[in-house]
Amino acid sequence: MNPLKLLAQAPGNTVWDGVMLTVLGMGIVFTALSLIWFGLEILGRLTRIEKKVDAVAKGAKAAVQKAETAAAAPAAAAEADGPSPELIAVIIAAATAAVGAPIRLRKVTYVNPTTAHAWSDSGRRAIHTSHRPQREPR
Amino acid sequence: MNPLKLLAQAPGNTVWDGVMLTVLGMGIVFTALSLIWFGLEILGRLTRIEKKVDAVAKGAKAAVQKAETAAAAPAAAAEADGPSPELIAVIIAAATAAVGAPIRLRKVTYVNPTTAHAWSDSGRRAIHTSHRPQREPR
Amino acid sequence: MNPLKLLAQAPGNTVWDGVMLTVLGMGIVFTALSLIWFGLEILGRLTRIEKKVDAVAKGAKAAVQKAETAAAAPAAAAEADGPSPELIAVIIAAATAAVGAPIRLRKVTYVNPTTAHAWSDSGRRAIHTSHRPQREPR
Amino acid sequence: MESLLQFLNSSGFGQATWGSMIMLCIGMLFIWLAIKKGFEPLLLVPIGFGILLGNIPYSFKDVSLSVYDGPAPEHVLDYYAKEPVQLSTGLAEPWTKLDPTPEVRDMVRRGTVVMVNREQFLGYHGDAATSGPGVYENPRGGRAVLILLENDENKYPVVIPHEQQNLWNASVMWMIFRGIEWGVFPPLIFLGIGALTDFGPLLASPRLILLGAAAQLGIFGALCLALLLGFDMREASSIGIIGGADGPTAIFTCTKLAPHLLGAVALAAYSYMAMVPLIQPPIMRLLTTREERLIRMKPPKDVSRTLRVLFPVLGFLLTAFIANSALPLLGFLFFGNLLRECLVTERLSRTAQTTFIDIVTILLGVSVGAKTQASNFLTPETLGIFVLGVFAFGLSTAGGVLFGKLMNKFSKDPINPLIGAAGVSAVPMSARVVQRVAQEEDPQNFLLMQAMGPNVAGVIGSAVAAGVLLSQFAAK
Amino acid sequence: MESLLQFLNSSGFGQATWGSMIMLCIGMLFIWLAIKKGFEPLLLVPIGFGILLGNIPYSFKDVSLSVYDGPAPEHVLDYYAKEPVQLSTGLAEPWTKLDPTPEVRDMVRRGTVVMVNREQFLGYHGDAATSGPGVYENPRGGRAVLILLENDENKYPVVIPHEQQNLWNASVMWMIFRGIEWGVFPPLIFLGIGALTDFGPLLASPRLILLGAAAQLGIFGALCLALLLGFDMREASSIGIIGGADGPTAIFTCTKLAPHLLGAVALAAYSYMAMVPLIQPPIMRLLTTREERLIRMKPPKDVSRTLRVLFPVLGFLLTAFIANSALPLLGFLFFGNLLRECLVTERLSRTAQTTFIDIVTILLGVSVGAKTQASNFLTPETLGIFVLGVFAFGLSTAGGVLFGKLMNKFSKDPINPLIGAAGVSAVPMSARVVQRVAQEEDPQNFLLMQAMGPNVAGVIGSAVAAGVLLSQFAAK
Amino acid sequence: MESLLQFLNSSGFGQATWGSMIMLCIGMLFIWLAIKKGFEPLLLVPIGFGILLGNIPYSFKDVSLSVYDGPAPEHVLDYYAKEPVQLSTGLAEPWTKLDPTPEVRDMVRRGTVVMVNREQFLGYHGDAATSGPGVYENPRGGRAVLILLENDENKYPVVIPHEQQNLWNASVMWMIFRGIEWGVFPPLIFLGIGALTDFGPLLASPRLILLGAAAQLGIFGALCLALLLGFDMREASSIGIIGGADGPTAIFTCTKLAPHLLGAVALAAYSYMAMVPLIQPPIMRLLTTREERLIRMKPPKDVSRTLRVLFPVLGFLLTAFIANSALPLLGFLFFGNLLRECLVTERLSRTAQTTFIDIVTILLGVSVGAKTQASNFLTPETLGIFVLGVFAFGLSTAGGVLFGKLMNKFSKDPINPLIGAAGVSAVPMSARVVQRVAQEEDPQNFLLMQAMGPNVAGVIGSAVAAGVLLSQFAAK
Ligand code: NA
Ligand code: NA
Ligand code: NA
Repeated sequence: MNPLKLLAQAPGNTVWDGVMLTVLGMGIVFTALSLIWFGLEILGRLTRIEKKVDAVAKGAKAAVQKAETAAAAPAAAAEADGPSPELIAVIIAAATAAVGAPIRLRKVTYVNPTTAHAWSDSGRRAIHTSHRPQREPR
Repeated sequence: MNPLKLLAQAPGNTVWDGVMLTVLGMGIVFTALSLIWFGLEILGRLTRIEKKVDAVAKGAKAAVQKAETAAAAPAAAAEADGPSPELIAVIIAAATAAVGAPIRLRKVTYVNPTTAHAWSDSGRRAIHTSHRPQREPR
Repeated sequence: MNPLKLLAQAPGNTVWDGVMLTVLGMGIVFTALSLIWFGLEILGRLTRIEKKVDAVAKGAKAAVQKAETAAAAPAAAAEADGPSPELIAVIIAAATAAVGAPIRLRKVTYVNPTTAHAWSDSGRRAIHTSHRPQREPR
Repeated sequence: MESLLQFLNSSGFGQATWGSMIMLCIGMLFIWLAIKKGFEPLLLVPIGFGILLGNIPYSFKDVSLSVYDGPAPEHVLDYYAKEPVQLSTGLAEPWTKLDPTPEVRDMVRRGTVVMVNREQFLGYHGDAATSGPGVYENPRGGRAVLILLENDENKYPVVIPHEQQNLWNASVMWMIFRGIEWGVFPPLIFLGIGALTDFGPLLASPRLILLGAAAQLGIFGALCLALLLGFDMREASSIGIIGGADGPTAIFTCTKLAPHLLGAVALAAYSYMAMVPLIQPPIMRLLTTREERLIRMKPPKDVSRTLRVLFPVLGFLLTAFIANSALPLLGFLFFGNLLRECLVTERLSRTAQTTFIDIVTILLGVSVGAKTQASNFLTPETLGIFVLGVFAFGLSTAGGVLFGKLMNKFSKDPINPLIGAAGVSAVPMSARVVQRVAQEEDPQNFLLMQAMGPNVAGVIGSAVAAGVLLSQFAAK
Repeated sequence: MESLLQFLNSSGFGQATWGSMIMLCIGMLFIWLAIKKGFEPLLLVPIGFGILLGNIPYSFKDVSLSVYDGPAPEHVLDYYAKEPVQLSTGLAEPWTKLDPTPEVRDMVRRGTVVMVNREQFLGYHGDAATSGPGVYENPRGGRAVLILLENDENKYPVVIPHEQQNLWNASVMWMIFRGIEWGVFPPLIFLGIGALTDFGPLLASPRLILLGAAAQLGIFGALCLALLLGFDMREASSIGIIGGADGPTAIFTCTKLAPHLLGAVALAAYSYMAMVPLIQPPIMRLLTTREERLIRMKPPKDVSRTLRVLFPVLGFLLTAFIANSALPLLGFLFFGNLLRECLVTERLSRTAQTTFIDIVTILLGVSVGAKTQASNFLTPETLGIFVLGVFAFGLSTAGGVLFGKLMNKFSKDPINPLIGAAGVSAVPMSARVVQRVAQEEDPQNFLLMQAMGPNVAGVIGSAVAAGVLLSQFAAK
Repeated sequence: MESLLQFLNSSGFGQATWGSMIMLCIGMLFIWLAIKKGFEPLLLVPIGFGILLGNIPYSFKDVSLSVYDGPAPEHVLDYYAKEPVQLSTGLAEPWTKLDPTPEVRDMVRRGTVVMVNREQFLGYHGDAATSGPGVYENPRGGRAVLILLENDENKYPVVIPHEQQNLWNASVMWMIFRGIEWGVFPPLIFLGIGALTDFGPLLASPRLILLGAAAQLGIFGALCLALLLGFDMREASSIGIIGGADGPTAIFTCTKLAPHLLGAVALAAYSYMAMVPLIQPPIMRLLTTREERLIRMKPPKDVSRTLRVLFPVLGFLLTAFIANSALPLLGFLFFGNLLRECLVTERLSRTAQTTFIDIVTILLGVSVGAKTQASNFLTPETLGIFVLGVFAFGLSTAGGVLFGKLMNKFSKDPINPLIGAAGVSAVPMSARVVQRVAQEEDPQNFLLMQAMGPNVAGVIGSAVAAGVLLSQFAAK
């Protein structure tokens, strides 16, 4: 009933069928992933617009809060000042170890801690990094 | 065979059947929970009697131990003295936060730590408190 | 088809069959466990030979490294010096508690931490020690 | 290029219907409610995603994806001859029901007899209904239905292809749904809930357990109302159980009594549990006087360890004796609680209340969601279920509060009737609602612990009520 | 009111029998032993609660609750005509056994043929036995039995209603019991045990593994004694395996050989494992001289990592070659140990030894308990099993100690025969018993680590012995 | 003593064949690779031990041990009369295929008809092939095969004994293998992978998702090459999917299309994923110029929380609409990711990415390994699969790199074509390979985060490709 099934049921499956399937298959994979790409672009723009609206609203709020929470400012200020040199040194060392090659740090972006998921990342690493052929036997 | 099944199999199930079922159902629910109530009252009395007997036995033991462990007394004494004012302040603050409304502390009961299960309580909270419509989106 | 199945299907299963089965069964258990024993003896010798070869290789390496890492030596030396008296006291206390009888410490062997699995041991203890008839009710 | 178009035609884009598109929107709505509004996210995120999983349009003939794509039990199958067939018992007319003999079942394989699922209906919107009895195939690749003359409703039983009865062709979702259809997941969830629940407040004031009984009134009230609205007895029971304010109990009961309503009942139950702070307060205020709301209660006593250990055994024996049919629920609830309270099975209790309940929750949620279908969810019945559900919650609240007033009349120690509202269960949300309503009048009134007693009693109460309903209407 | 009484009559209160009441007390007894006396609580709390779950009286005809309420395999079913029936092969007399042809099976549905479970018996206490062959229905709603003239025992096969063969009607407990009946739970428990077990002490002194072989003597000794007492070969094997002092092995073996004894065998095995400190010391003292008990042994050597990793592979290959039938047990035991020792699968090992084993333990315990029934537990056989079980433990202890004496005679390095007692397994309880008995004589004698070798060897030894028994008597 | 010898004869020692011995060595080889060489130990240790479990020689007639010892689905069974039999439709000649009527199936029980599994082959090495049609029994206790004259290959369908269709006789490994054969384990693994995967880098540069599409070229290229080598369409598809560099996808696809190749395909997929650092760099260097490898890319932007939550829903809907047949994989992948990103189901996400995935990994690994058999693994086909697998990996890498070059041509912001190699998935190994190759040229070039985008896109891409293959060739 599905007309494409005929392909599979045809008596002489040859390499030509394979080539046809390659065209079909790569086409569908590209179609699917392109759709996600477009979807993400649209969503990205929508959320950026939303963000700006939020930012305006937050700006007003923040102005009110600023007066109230002046005491809490120094810590936040320190954070906004950018990373300290010691922190940068530590990051470079850690990244070098993880990648296994020398690294020069170009930019430090503070990641939102709610998105960092350190715990699950380490779990993920344990699963995914289990294939290091260069790992030394113990 | 179960005569009550006839109710379900009768051709004209009407609201009257529903009312009958309500009487039967609420009757059984009340019967079951009343039985638990009576059972708990009886058990409660039995365990209180047992406790008194235990207490007498322990009293004797304790007298012997008291002499031996006089050094350990101060800590226990502090516990028996009741909560310190700082502790009360902390409890009120925490309880207010949990309930979401101002609280005045009326009594502090020391809970047996073996019954407190802090770990599972927090898990339970995570499961049960997942429905807070007033929760702010992040 | 399996000739031994006949034993089970024979009409008059008597104690004699049981005795035969005992001989067969104990024979097979001893055979299986003896094979493991022999296997372990052979493996043990092989790994000991391997170890010696390794040791020679490591010896050479170590000589090179020694010069480089002289600073790290004191800690290692302390470890090689054997356990401190305090450590021995702690071990005896813990072992006595675990076994439930007085113990005199005869030898302290440093266990390779990668083989110690403290975590799983405690889990294992929780599973296996659940049968202590002398355990006091709480 | 033509191939690609053909492929897309047999894919979701070609198979999409308005119904499935609306279902996808509903799935996203519940995910949004769960994430943004905090509606029971642990259940509604999986259920919402399950709705997406279950309503992606696909070609039923080519692949097995939905929870419906797997063997149906023999007892729901009917057999009809498509043409006159010669049986050993004589000649059978076409479109008459045949006896399920081995001979007839073998004819399904040969194609002369058609097999339908008597309990799975699809609405039919078209003109084929007028063309006499026969199998009507949805031209867009959907499932075929059987149309018989005597059936003048707009619902027709679904035709089961021979291959669908082959377990090896069943879909992954069908496999996972076994845990619900065969009743295993809800008791396992209750195992975890038992291990998570502290029955201490109940043990401290045993008489308050009766409030947990009174607050089951909504179950039966909504049942009666549902009968009035034209639902049959089994459907009405499934709808009433929403008033128990207890997800696993509702899912367990509805699966046995009216599986076609499962999605709507589960969604209503969890949504209203999340909305308890909106539903209960007005009713509580309406039914109590200010004086009653101001009543302060004695703080609960301490509970001995012995009583805590004895309670799950005692509670199980008494309730299971009376409400046999709820044994799987009550048994695992009290078993979990025993594991928790006996203190010598700490590791089992911890696993039951963390990993085990999490795993089962994921699988239960996603398969409950996947059970929803446009044909059984986008119906007036679903609207009725949501209306009846809120009525049931309200009536349960009223039952608890009114019984609280009654108990207060006859009790030596005063009882604040507000705590009756906590008897609906929805642990611990409704106990907090009680606390908040009481503090509106008197900020120093501290009822949370006293309300936890009826609150956990309500879990037992609704399981017993479910047992009554199951014993009456669950055909073996 | 009348309805309420009728409901209660069909509930547990109406269906209660003396047998089920006694079973409930036995369940509570084991829960008490587990909690108050510390008898293997991780197993006996679930098993004890399972006994409660499985013995709540209910009306078998109306609801499906017990582990018995589900499809029985075709190979245990017998068919008898209730009346003279015309088959394609001729006329069949009533109450003669019929061939299980499709035709005959279809007659069960029509009610002219009765289907009985050849391996599920119910004792019958009444006068119907004299009234000739036929189906006897328990007036209190219990299961019906078939009475045939030639069967002059007091046990009758149980009649299986047609609906019970419908998987969709199976009870939750039947579903969970699949893990035991189909042999999956015990290997999964062994996976966790393998991941929890440190075979280091065994690897340090490989020759001590023989003590773990000698201490399986009780398995076969009790088997012979059971034959003497009139048990049949498969029952005797199931009883003997108690002497292996290993719960999962006993449950796995007994399920395959004599499932009707499962409850008694599991309870005996776990109870006696808890009572090892009472059972073993007198035997150990009786069979050894003071000089032998004073023997000090060299401390075990350190074991290389390579050997630890090679051992599970080697041990698996050698034992699985010899004892094929124990492959599921041995395979998962050594697989778990490899996950533990290879150090590169740490997260799998941790899950196997915590959450996974906990989940399976909960389900295994509760369903083993629920398998007990008054009709197969409150029997003289159960008494015999408990007597034979303690004999098996004692004889295994004796076997280990005596072989220890023998090894000591021929060994260069002295061997304290007491450590033979640890070969029964019951890890690590019996190794501690060895330590304690040795220290009674010489407080400075430290045998715990040396005893752990035979102790873990005993786990392998009893699995191999189980393999022998299964290969002999487990019908395929 | 004679008994002991007989026992040993029916044990593994008596039943051993060269084939099984070689399989055991292969199992040990993979365990060694996993432990000593760090080849995907979380999968290859279980698979390797599974090979040991599945290839211990045993007497097939006496015990049920392997994944093959359990019911086969009705649709793969063929029936042949052993002698002339009288059917209701007439007399049937011996060794002609019979219709699977109830009558014929009943004759299997009586022994006049033989039942064979059309899809399970055993090579036959002997002289019986010349002796005309009939059942040939392996004298060493192995499985019997049916020899028909028209079949002139060296492969014969396996005879299924009547008892094997009895679920109660199925082996433990057969039970566990249900999770794979019925397609449940791979989606559950994907649930955990979804909860473990951070799609942030992909969301930061959505256009790079196309590299994850281009790097599926190897799937189809290897498919074509496999067709050239004489594999049939379904086998070729199963081999091609190795190029997806994604274990669960390969296992899910191969199980549905060519289950007899499962062991080889899974081993090839995981081995090559471990060998990505050896396979990819030469191809990457060959296809790029030094200038291209020196290209630096802008660091990825921050991604909003809203986008992270919306992505799994959007991604699921779009891909599932197009690639229906991959819905179980894609559904659980995105479901797991939603649990992770929505932040309100933290406990479900944590369980999915730890305990749950661990449990399923253990069971999946060991049963995939146990599926290998000398008769279907020690074949020229397996050699072909390993050769085609490395070709598929290489071609996928080339596809990604070449498409990266193309994108770089048309892109405003420069794209380093090396990151195309990360599109094969093998998360996160291939992204690291990209980083390393880029730094060979320019130690300050930091491409890891940019490569993670195509890397996770490759997981989605290969699942979609699997959906295409399944929709074409998976018979319902
Ligand atoms: Na309730
Ligand atoms: Na043992
Ligand atoms: Na891929």
